[in-house]
Parts: sequence; structure tokens; C-alpha cells
Amino acid sequence: MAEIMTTIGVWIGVFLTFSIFSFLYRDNPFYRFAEQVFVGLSAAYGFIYIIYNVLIPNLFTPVLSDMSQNWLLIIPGILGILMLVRIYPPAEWISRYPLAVVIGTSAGISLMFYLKSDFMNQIAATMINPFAIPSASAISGSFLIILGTICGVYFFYFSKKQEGLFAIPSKIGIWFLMISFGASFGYTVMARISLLIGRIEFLLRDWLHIIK
Amino acid sequence: MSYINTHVRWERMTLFGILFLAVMIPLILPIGWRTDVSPHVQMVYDLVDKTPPGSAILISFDYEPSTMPELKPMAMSLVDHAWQKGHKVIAVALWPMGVQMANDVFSELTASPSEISSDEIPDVQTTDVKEKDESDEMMTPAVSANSIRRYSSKRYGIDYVNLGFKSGAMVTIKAMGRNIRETFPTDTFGTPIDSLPIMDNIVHLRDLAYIISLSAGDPGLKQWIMVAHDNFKVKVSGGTTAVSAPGFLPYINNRNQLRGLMGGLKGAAEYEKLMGTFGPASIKMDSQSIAHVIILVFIAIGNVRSFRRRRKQRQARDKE
Amino acid sequence: MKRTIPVIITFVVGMLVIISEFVPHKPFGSIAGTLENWFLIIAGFAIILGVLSLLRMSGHKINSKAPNWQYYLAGIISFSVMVLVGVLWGMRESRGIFGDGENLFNWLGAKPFDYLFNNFFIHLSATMFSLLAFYIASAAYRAFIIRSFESNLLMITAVIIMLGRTSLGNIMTGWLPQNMQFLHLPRIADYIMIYPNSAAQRAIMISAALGVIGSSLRIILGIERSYLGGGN
Amino acid sequence: MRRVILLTISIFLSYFSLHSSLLEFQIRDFPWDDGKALILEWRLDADSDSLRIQKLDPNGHYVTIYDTTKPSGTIMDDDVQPDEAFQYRLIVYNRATGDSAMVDRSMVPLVQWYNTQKTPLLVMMLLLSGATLYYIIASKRGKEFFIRRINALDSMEEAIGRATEKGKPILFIPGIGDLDDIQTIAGLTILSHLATRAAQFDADIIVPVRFSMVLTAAREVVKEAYTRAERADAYRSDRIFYLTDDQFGYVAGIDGIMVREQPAANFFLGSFYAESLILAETGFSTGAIQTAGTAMPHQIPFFVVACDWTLIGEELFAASAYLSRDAQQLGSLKGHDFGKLLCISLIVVGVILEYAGIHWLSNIFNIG
Repeated sequence: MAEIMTTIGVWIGVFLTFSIFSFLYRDNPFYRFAEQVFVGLSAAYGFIYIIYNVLIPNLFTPVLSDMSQNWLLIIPGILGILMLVRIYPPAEWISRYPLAVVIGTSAGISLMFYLKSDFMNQIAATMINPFAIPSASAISGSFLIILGTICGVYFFYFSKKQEGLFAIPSKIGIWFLMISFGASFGYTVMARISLLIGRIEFLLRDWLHIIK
Repeated sequence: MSYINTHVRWERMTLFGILFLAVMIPLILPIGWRTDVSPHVQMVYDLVDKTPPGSAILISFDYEPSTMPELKPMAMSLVDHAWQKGHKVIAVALWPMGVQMANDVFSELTASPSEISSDEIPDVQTTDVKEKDESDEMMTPAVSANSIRRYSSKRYGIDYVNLGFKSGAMVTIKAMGRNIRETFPTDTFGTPIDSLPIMDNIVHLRDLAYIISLSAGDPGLKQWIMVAHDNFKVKVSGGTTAVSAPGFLPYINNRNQLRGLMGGLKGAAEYEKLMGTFGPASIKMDSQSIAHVIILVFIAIGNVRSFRRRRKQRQARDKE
Repeated sequence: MKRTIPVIITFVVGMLVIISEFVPHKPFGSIAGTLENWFLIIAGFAIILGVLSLLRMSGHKINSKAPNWQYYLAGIISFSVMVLVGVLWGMRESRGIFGDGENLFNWLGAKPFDYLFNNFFIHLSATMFSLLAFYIASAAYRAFIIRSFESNLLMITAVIIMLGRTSLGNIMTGWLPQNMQFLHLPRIADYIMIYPNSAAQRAIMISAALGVIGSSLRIILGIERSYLGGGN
Repeated sequence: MRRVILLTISIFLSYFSLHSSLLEFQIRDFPWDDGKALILEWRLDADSDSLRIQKLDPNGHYVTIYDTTKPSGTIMDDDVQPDEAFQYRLIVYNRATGDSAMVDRSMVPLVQWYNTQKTPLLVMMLLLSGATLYYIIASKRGKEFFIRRINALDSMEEAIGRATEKGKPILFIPGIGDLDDIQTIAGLTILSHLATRAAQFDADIIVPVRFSMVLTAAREVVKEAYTRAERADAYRSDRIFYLTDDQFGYVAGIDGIMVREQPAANFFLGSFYAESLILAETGFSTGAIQTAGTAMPHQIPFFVVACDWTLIGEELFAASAYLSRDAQQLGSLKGHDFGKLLCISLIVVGVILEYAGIHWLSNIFNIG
């Protein structure tokens, strides 16, 4: 029986695959159906996933099994319930309290995290001796990194009109950004084609059995 | 109603149709273009190749089905290579789905020829066989369609083990650095670690010859570099999706934070080339190359069209 | 009450997180981690709001027989079925109200929830993702046009990288003599990725980090508080 | 026989000498840290062929963590947990004399009230926030700062105007991040400005969101915006709705909205991952004016290629300050600029020092 169900599963997969692909042509009943099924299923998935993998292990199990050790978890529990007060519109504003906790946390954590990893560490990574590796490509490359980083950062400088002499580093900064965008784009093509290969493999192998 | 008129829609559809065919046909009829090997993949290969037989190594399966096309071929080649070299392979996963990914790879590589269903046995074995067979000192496994070796004699618990998934990447790796046996008291099937002969004499990460993370994102290779290499000085190498590969290049430095890197399908295909196999990655690489050519042709056509349009506009303006 | 207290809460919480970075001693050292866990729990409760919003929107469309209402019905049915089987028989390792549903498992080859996940969800998700292959082609076709110097830079690097990343680059420039090897396309592609590309990425990261720091400060100090809505 | 006796005596003596000459093996807590390091120090006066430091692992085995022949030195063990006792032993061996000696020590790493390793981070944080605060206060006192034009932001008004003219809705996507991502919050603050404008122009604004908490925040933002525009009656909470937590499910839903509602202006402002190009290309195919902004370096290229306007990286965070034209907010942007000048000068100095072979500056900045 399980084999038949697996086969049915493959046919369902094929139907949904083509329904989504049909969107490339235009909006149509198949896509609309697949879209709403997708939204519904994935919302349900997220809902069930959070119950089984967040609320039960992170809140209910610790609180119910050992209250004295985990009493602190009552606070987020209460905040979570305050969030739900929104269902009653006149009391909507109460949800701002949990929102304030959440956003305060995000702001504090982001501030420290970005300061460390994206600001200080990236500056440190740019403090390089350009002549450390004696090869033409490494030396020229190191100079490009230093020049590109400085001009790129300058490109974002707000409080100066970028005219005359001040426009030069900013211009160089744009060139570096453009090269980088082109590079990222070209580089990503392969990953995106891989996704299509994955889909075609499913059609050719699991459904049509043309390839192994 | 729609902004795009029928002409533009058909133009788009033509592009999409051509691209679809361009990707599909090489999968059915492989061409066999070979890529050249980049130094970073060579580094990974050398790391595995130069590690003495009998060493225990760790492969971390940090991906899930969505990135299988890119990362599974790497996993296949790596396990294949490690077994050829007589290494003992320990699998762990920082992603929940990684456990299944590891099981897939092992079961596919250990499937004995009789277990391979008839349609998997190649009609033209000989054409593939001559491509490999340069370095089969350890064993002569059966050869399948894609000329990936089969190791029916490799035994679970002796030659390989799957320790399973643990959440909390950084913490888990740190804990493994202190003691693997406590972090993973059992394997993924619940077998106590003490009853697995492969784990004898393995206490810390330091007891491993190298660690390779096949990483689809966070957590993954980055955490292995930061903890296993930076804290515990274990050799770390890895394979990532093409998209995240450039982000790891800075780690290949004079501090040897990362010993080589396979990026995406191309990295996997290069490794297959080094292994002397024409595996799944090499086949898909053909699709890739054709698709890239098609896109380049699109760009060229786009330019010609825009050039013509602009010239027409200019002429129209000149007439006025 | 409606606005001042939330602003104060944001300030206190934000400051606590920052202090916990520098003060490892109890109880400060673990504050950031605790709050992150709280975030998950609050978000876990909040998902009920989302689900209600989705059901209300779809229900409204169905009730009022708005155009395409049938599809919203399909959406609601999918949602309900998935939730139901998830609650009754659980997912993967988690047990549901009725346990693991062994009979159903034998019949389907997986738990009903996982069956739906594997045969509907995965395909929908993977196909939606794979649309990118088509869109990246159409975007390249449309946008990589020789125009200004900047857009030419964008296009030329994209082309070089695409050539260098596949077998093509090798075929086109593999025959170059030893002293011309620096023109080998895969090499040029690697060079661009490692040097100028890293430089620009770094510049974006550094300045964006300054933006994050600035925004976070504005939020903690209560200068930026539109997310809290109005009222007093 | 005499030789045997002499040998015995010499072994005895040398053992004794080795033991007595082994001056010390000390373990100290690493001062002012988070309790995750111990300092091990030893000094030996005699020669030895091998000197090993071993640590007791949780299974009860001693594992060598350091192997040397140096008679004295210090090492740091950062593989420890706060408030737990750790056992170490030092084993010295001299092959010529056959002597050996062993010393046991144990120590508990302590957590202090301040982590000195983080001082560079603290200094940097104080510098940046100090500068930002300074400029905020200065602008509050009436000092005016120049901010150059950011075209993508100036164009937003135009896009809303066009949507109003056509009588079509405006679509706003606050990214696919939850509220723990500052980009989402930055997106929402821009939404606040856009929604005010939309309310003034009486344009319809649609905001589908991916996370329930973003839903809550977005509703507060838009409601407040309509109130500010004195159009509270026109606010419709059902135009801000949740779709699904799943990345591509969300995208499938938005694609549907784009082709069916045909918005005239699309705004994608927040954190975006792979879906960026699906959204931008679908939006293009419906002919909407598209403005995007994200700090995700990998996604910016796709927005640049497929959208009319793109806020790159930091511009997303500067947007709300720029749009609000509020003196305090603009002042804080000046703080960002201070950070940039600081960064550029640090890089220049750092490169020069590195070239001169001095590494302390780059080491200071390399923090975990």
C-alpha cells in the first residue's frame, strides 16, 4: 500500500510542479490553486512546527516538569498572552509591551553583533600588508581590497555633497560596487540553474524514470 | 490589463522554454565536458589524500533536501575518497535533516551490487571503468552507472557511523572539542557509543585527522572553522553551495583556518575529476555549462535588440 | 501608559543586553541568551494572531464570494487538514494526541503530516524556488544592456564570472600559453571574486553595520518609535 | 657492584634533585574575563627531555594538552567552563637519569564583573554612540546638518503619486525577516512615512507580512500613520495581513497579489534572501514602479538589476531619518558619517602599521 501512496505522492508532486511553472506564462487557475494550497499548508506547517519545536520544548515542558527551576519562563509566557490580547481591538495597545521587549532585545543584540562582526572585524580584515605575499596578483589584489573598501565606505558618506574632488572616491566606490554586483549576479546563476536541475531531475527520474 | 503585451510575453516564454530544454537535454544525454581543477578543490583533495589510512575523520552534514543537488555529490565523492584511503568516517549533523542526508549517502555507497535494482546497473560498464582505476589500492568495489564505487564490505560501526543531529551549533562543537562521547552518548539509532568499535580511542575533536563540513548555510562550516579550527586546532575543510562559497574564501589564508573549499556543483564536479569519476556533479555540470551559454546568448540578443531600438528612436528623432 | 512605558521598556531591555556583553558575572552574563529564548516563545504565541489573520482574510473572501473565492477555500481546507493531522498524529519524532498513528504510517509510508509535507510542501517550495532560474535569465536578458560605464562594468563582470565558473572558460582560454595564463578566464573570475568583490562587499557590510548601530541606538533611545503606534 | 650502587645513588639523587628543583607549577584564574580561561605556569631548574601538561577529562582520563621541553613557561587553557573545578598535572621526565616527577593542581575558573578582553569593543561602542549622541544633541540645539540627496528616497513620493493617479494600490513588503532583524524595523519605519503619504493621497496600501509579530508592529505603524494624516477613518486593518511563515509560500502569495491586484508601486524594504529576484521580476512584469532596499549584500544586485530604485545597505537605515526630516534623526545620521571617517582612518593607519610589521592594531580589532 505504501508503494501506491508513494506513487500517488509523486503524481501530486508533478501536478504541483507544473502548476507553479505555469505562472511563468501568466496567472491561471492552476497557479491560483497551487498558491493557495501552498499558503495554507505552509501556514499550518509553521503553526504545528512552532507548537512541537518551540512552545512545547522551550516553555511547556520546562515549566510543567520543574517549575522552581524555570519560573522565569512565566514572564515570556505572560508576554506571549499579552500579544494575543490584540484579538480584542480596544485592548490592542497592550501588545506594545511584549513588542517593546522584543524590539529592545533586537536592538541591543544587533548593535553589539554588528559592531563586532561587521564593523570591527571587517576593518581588521582590511588592515593587511599589501606586500605580504610576493606575487603580482596578490599585491595588486590587496591594493584593490584596501582601495575598494575605503572608496566603497566613502560612497555612503551622507553629509558632503559629492562634487569636484569629493566625487572621485565616491565614483571609484560605485565602480567597485558595480563590479561586485555583476560578480554576485554571475556567480549566482549557477546556484539558480542547480535548482532547476533539481526539479527536472525529479520529473525525469522519479516520475518518468528516464534518467537514473 | 497586464502591462506586458502579448509580444513581450511570448518573447519571455521563448526564453524560458529554451532555458528549460537547455537544462533538461544534457541530463538525458551527457556531453562530457571536463572542468579544470581550481586550487581550492585541490587543497581539499590533498587533505583527504595525504591523511594516513586508519585515521578517523568527521563529515558534518549541514544541509537539507533543498540543497542536495549541490552538496550530495560532494558527500558521495568525499566518503568514497575517504574509504578508498582507509579512513573511518564519522558523520554528524548540525541541521536536523542532515541525519537523513548522511544515511542516504552511506546507504547508497554501501549498497551491494545485488541490491542495486536492475535499471541502475549500467549497460556499458566498460566505458566508465576505464576512467577510474588509477588508485584502487584499498579495494576494488563494484562500479555502477555513474562509476561511483560501491563498498558493500564497509560495516556500520566499524568503518562508518552516523552520530546524528545536535542543535546549538557552536555549543555542540565546543562540547565535542571537550568530549565527543559525552556530546553524543549514542549514535542516531540509539546505539551506545561505547559499543561502536569505530569510536574506540576517539574522545576529542583533536583525535580526528580532519573535519569536513558540507554546509548549506548557518550553522555550518563557519562554526566548524570558528570552534574546531580556531579553538581546537583541528584541520577543517568544507563544501558549500555556490552562493555562499565566496564568503568563505577569506578563511583560506596563511593561518590555514580553512583547508580548501568546494563551491557548488562546480566544486563537486572538480572533485569528481580528481577522483577520476564521471559522477552526478559532472553530468549536471554539462547542464550548467549549456544553461550559462544560453544566458550569455540571451544577453547578446538583448543588446542587439536594444541597440536597434535605440537606433530606430534616434532616426525617428532625426526625422523630426 | 500606551506609549511612554513601552519606550522605557525598550530602553531598559536594550541597555541590559548591551551591559550583558561586557559583564559576564551573574546575572548579567546570560541576559542576552535568556531574552533570545523569550523572543522565540513570544513569537510562538504570536503565530496565533497570524493564523487568525489568514483565516479571517480567506473567510471574508469566501463569504462575500469575492473573485477567485474557490481558491481561498482550497487554501483553508489545506490549512485545516494539515493542522488536524499534525495535532492528531504529530510530526516526525513528536507524538500527537493519538500517538504516532502506526496504521496510517504503514499505509502512507510516513506520518500523515510528513506525507503532506513531503509530497505537497517540498514540491511547491522547490518549484517556487526554481523559478529563479528563469527569472535570472530574463533579468539578464533585459538589464545587461550596454549603456553607461557603470552598467557596462556590471555586465562585463557578470559575463566573465559566468564564463569562468563553467567549463566554457576553460574551453575558451585553456589553450593560452604559460606566460599568458593570467588571462585564463577561471583565473580572472577567481581574482574578481576574491579581491574587488570582497572589497565592495566589505564596504557594504561596514557601512550597513553603522546603519544598524545608528538605528539600534535610535530605537533604544526612543527617537525612532513608529513601530509602537500612537496614543499616549 | 660498586657501579650498581653508584647508579642507584645517582638515580636517587637525581630524582630527588629533579623533584626539588622543580620549582613550581601554578594555575591561576584568567583575570577579568567570563570565566572561560585558566593560566598555567611552570618553572623548572633542571633539564628535562619531556615536560607534559595533562588535563583530566570528564571521563576520568588525563589528556595531554601541552608537550614541550622548555623549562619554564605559561600557557592558557580556554577550554574550560566557569565555576567548575578542573584538574591538571605536570609530568617531567629526564631520560638520561631516568627521573620523573609529577605535580597535581586544580582550579576553578571564575567569572568577573568585567571582561577586559572586550575593552576595544567597549571603547568603539562608546566612541560611536557618543558621537551619535553628540550630533543628536547638537541638532536639538538648532545646529543644522547637510545631508546629500538620496535619489531612491526622493522617488518614493512620486511612486505613491502615480499609484494614486492610476487608482491602483501600493504594495509594501517589509522583508522576510522577523522583528529580531533591524532591517525589518527599518522597513517598518519607512512604511510609517509611506503610509502617511498614502493616507493623505487616499491611496490604498497593501502590506502582506511573513511573521505574526511583524503583523502586529505593521498594523500599529499604519494605524498611527493614518491617524497622523487625520484619516483614521480610512484605516483598514485587513489590508495588513499575514500569509505564512514559510519563505516561498509567502512569495507565492505575494506573486498572486501582484498579478491580481496590479499594484502601481511596489516597495521591498527589509531583509531579503533568495526570493528577492522572484518578487522583483514578477513586479516588473506587472509594470509597477519598484523601490527596493536591503542590507543583504548578496541580494542587492538582483534589486539593482530588476527594480527602478534601490537603497543599498546603509541607505535603508538612513531612510527613515532622511524622510522624517526630523532634526534629531538627521543628527544621528551625522553619527554614521563619523563612524565612516573613523573606519577609513583606521584602515589607513592599520595598513601602514601592518606594512611596518606592527600588528597590535589589527589584533585589537580582531575580537571574537
